[in-house]
Amino acid sequence: MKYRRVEIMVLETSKEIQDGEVAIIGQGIPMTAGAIAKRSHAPNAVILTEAGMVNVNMFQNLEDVADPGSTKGFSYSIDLFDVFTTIVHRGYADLCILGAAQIDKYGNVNTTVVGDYCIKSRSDMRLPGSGGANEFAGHCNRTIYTVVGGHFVEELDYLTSPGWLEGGDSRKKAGLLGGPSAVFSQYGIFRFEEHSKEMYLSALYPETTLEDIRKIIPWDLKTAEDFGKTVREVEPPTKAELFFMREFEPFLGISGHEGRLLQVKSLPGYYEKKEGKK
Amino acid sequence: MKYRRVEIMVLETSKEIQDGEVAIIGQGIPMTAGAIAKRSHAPNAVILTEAGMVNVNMFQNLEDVADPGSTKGFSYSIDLFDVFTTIVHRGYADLCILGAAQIDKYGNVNTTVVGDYCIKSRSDMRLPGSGGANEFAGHCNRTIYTVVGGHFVEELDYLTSPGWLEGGDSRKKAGLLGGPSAVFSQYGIFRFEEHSKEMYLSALYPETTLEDIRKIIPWDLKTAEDFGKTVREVEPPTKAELFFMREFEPFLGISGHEGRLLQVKSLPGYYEKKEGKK
Amino acid sequence: MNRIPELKTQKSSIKTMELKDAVSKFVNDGDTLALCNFLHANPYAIIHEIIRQERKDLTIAVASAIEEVDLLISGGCVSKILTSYYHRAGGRRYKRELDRALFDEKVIIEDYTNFTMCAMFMAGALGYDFLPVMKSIKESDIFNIRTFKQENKLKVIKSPFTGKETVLVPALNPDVAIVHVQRADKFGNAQFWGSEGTVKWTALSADKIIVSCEEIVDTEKIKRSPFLTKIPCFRVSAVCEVPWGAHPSPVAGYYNTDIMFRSMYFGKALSEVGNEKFMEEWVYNISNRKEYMDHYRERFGQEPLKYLEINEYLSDQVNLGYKKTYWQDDFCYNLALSREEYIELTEEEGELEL
Amino acid sequence: MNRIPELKTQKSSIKTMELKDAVSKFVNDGDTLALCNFLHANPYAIIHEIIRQERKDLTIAVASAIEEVDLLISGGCVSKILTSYYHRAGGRRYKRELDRALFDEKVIIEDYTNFTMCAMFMAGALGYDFLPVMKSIKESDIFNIRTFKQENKLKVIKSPFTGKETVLVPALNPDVAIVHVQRADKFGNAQFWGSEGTVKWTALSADKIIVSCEEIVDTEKIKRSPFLTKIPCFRVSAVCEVPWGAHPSPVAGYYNTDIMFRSMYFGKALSEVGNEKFMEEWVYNISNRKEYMDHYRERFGQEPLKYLEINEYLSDQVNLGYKKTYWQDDFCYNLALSREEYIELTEEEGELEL
Repeated sequence: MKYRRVEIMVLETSKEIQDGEVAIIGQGIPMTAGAIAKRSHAPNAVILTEAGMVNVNMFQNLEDVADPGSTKGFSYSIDLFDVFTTIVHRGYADLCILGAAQIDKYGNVNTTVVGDYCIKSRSDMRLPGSGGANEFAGHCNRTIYTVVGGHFVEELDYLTSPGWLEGGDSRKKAGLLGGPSAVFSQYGIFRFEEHSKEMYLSALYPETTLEDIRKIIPWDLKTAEDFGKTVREVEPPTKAELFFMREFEPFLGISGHEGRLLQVKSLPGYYEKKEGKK
Repeated sequence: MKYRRVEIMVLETSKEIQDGEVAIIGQGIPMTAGAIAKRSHAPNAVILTEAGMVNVNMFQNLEDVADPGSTKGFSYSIDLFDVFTTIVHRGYADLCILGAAQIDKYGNVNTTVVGDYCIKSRSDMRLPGSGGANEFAGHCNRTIYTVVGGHFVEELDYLTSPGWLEGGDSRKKAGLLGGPSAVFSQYGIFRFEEHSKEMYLSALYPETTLEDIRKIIPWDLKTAEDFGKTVREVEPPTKAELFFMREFEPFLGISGHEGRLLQVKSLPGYYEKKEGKK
Repeated sequence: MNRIPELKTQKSSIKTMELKDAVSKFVNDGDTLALCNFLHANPYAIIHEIIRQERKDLTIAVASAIEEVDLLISGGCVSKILTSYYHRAGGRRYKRELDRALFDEKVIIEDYTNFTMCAMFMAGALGYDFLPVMKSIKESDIFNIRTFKQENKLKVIKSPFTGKETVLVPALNPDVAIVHVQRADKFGNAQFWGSEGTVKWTALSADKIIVSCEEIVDTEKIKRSPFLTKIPCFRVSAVCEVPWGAHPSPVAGYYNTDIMFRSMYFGKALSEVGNEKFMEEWVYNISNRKEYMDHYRERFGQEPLKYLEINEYLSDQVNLGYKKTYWQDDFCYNLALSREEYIELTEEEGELEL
Repeated sequence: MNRIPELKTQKSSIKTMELKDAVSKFVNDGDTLALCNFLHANPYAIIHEIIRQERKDLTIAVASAIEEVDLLISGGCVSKILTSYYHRAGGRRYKRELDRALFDEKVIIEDYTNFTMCAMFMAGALGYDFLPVMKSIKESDIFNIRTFKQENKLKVIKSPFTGKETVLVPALNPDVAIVHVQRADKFGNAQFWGSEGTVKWTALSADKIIVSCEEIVDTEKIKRSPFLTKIPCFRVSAVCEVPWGAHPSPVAGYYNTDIMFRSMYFGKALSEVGNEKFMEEWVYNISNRKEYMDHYRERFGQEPLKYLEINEYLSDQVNLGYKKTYWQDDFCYNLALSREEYIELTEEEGELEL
């Protein structure tokens, strides 16, 4: 049976949520991670999205952070303002799980633009922007990143969400709480060294070598072994886990591009008729 | 058939509410005025209280501004903060109807303390305080006062709610909108001169003379005649009006003191047994 | 966009009208137009109508935009955008209207965060000049890089109480806000539930509010669920009954996201030609939402709609309650008096003679 | 009372306990104690328990106080009061505990307005140092006369965006807030309706929250009415089921104000002797709310309670809804694939081997 790297990534991410914790989940991959946690080791975790649905128990992937139909009820309905202030700013959010398009060695993240902010050339590209990420990353106790299709870079094109800034105590000096705690890529898991706050390799996925990792990291990456720990080798998922995830979000088992093509084609008689002739 | 001055006062106060207006009603007398308006000339008026019940249609007097049981539903439930900011501060409150304990010739009002603020002598007396009055008086388009058991004074012991301040354009200079528009006493109705903002007598109740009025006003009161208008003579209430009011708030037909005594005595077998023996 | 709050009121009265008339009456060229819905119940019907009526030079203010702003750009309606999120479906190969318009310098964008957008709307809704916001934005290029808002984008002061550095946003008071909700009464009391997002603060920040809704309901239903009302009647300029008014976005309790339709749009909108075809077919050649849905059914049949159906999950009924009237069978329990005793007392205590 | 927001959490878990234990565990001498309820559902049961447990030197923060603060003064619990309204029943002849305590300099009071009290709680609830407030307070003696808050009562700055004079209140973060609500689940999700008053902002401003409720209900009921939840489970320290916990104040949907009982109290509390008798009979000689209501029935019979009954006025049921699962009869409508086709595709697209 075959599986995709993103599937093991989702499973590993889910383990970051402890039982009873308040966890904010961003668009995409993080939602499935939240759902798995809630149904396995963290049944009392309070999962919420910035659109104000607090304590959701998703029976399938939310289309986006405001999708009202993927949960049978939730226990506290507030608006976006209240999520950020009364929960996050006050320090009641234990963790958030967000996506990153560019991430640097101190866990600072860009989700706004690749290239020049003013889109002066055809290669410059708008990304979605901050959404809720800036404040989540700046004020949650722990920030967890998932990197799918994003890049590890020496220098961000734009700093959307603060991580450990320049490392060391620079974040604390800026008056921000918490900070990035782990980064889940398609090849392995990264954490941050306690004092320098530099990202290091903490775990490797099955069938993956340190060399695979070095190919995607442009700086001289440290590993757990540099700090006297071992690089954990991640166990492959079980069939039951894969089955659950694919029920929850069928997209996970296939690539995003393939999925979108299938969706377009599925509008009966439309895509074929109009576009198929070209 | 006999009636009380306060009853004609309530009826006259109700006429200040125009149809379709947004009217804030304070504790006590103002509530009956609002109810009468809503059932007669202003069916589309939006009556609200600071506790956040917006568009109430009271079938009887509210015990206080937060009494949830005197209306069969209301159309918009918000909290106190939203009432003051999104409605009053933004300029959407056409009028408020409030009570006054001390009021001066420019419609500045005290509802906090009689005598010294620090209650240094037995004659100093705490009143309830501002409640919502300060901001209502400062930011509603029109402020209407009812004075029952309160006093017209040369100088307030404490300025709780701003009226026209020192008169003229002093309120405008302080950056406040609206201002006091009318004062309903047990003897007659007062309004404020357009430019000087000084209170003058606008109307007299039945069986009441200008001399009765002068007895309760410590300054040299002007009347509508000083500005080339006439002092209106208020019509007595109809029997139907009195009947409606007394159904709505039985207290109106009798004095407050008598009413409270009756209430205490009505707890079966209690007041008599314990207190009656003294 | 700050203004001194003025005495103003939109009196309580019947506000129902045709959407066409509402847009014609209340949306002007050059307006700042706020989109209230946050990825849920996006007001597509109103947006299509604004495009058909060819409004120009709009400043769009929205916390999170999906394809609705692309449509407005396609229609030539937009000159500036204030936003914090602008949906991009999947990577470098997906160029759309925003990318083309930015490259051609037809529109200019100012980036915020969802929270700071919401805080600007809220400051406007409360009648304040400014509100404090969370500090993290100061450590980002959202703070550093400014386009048309310049020094009025964000400011930093020291808290006069603690001396702590505090970031402030200015108030935003759009000329007009548009919003789609589940239901409203004819007076405009608008109810919304599901994910609340930014609906309340965005709507209440504006001078005028156009509401479209899935259904107009009796005021009695509103009075039995006052906690669902997000916009009160006296703030609303127009309320328009427009079933399916948010398609292809979801409406809690009414319909689900039309993923297929959105994917189809994303596919077409990659090319200028495809985008034009989409606009022609789904916006310009259509005159109202009923025609739009008729066209949808004709094009795709009933089958795709069946996946948009929502299962029933009814809200719990609680007792809002009301008390007994003071008078019960000619006995006033509040004073413990019979009607006769009461009348006698009023005659004793009365001061004037009728 | 400002503090830098700290990382903290009260994890989601079962929070039910006896009221006696909740007060003993979470209310300390010297605390700032916030009373959340605004003239509606006042938390009398919790207050009586605090008096019985003889807490001292409390600073009471409450937007509008009725007789509950008089009781706390009687109990010797209070040293300072922050408030904006303190109910006085009828004129000069009515002296009560507050009057005696102020005259004897046993308590000190700082006057605000309902709105500025609420804004201080809200600033605290949001994690800000301050919030702007409406300008009218500056033109009053509430601004000019200050007791224990002195220069930290209110401050005036110029808006950095417009230069306009702006009044600010500081944040208020009480040590503990007490609140009575209609219902909650065992995790502490607390629901409140009727007149909302200051419940939400007062509760959320505090470090610890003690909730008493008329009934503990199943979480499924909470999930079917999430818009009624005012305090989420992870903020609550203790939730206690206490029927009649707000008597003699009203609870929307449950019971009406006990006007007679309140009048009786006002009558007795005029004299120190009468007040002591009341405290003895209704607070000290009682050990919990059940005993209190048993005593009430014994004293007055069932008849007075009949006037407290509330008529039914049920909330309207709306569809909160949920969508179809992607997989329907082994067909994935989201991708338009049968399960077999899907499995085949995952084998093609898979990157690693199990």
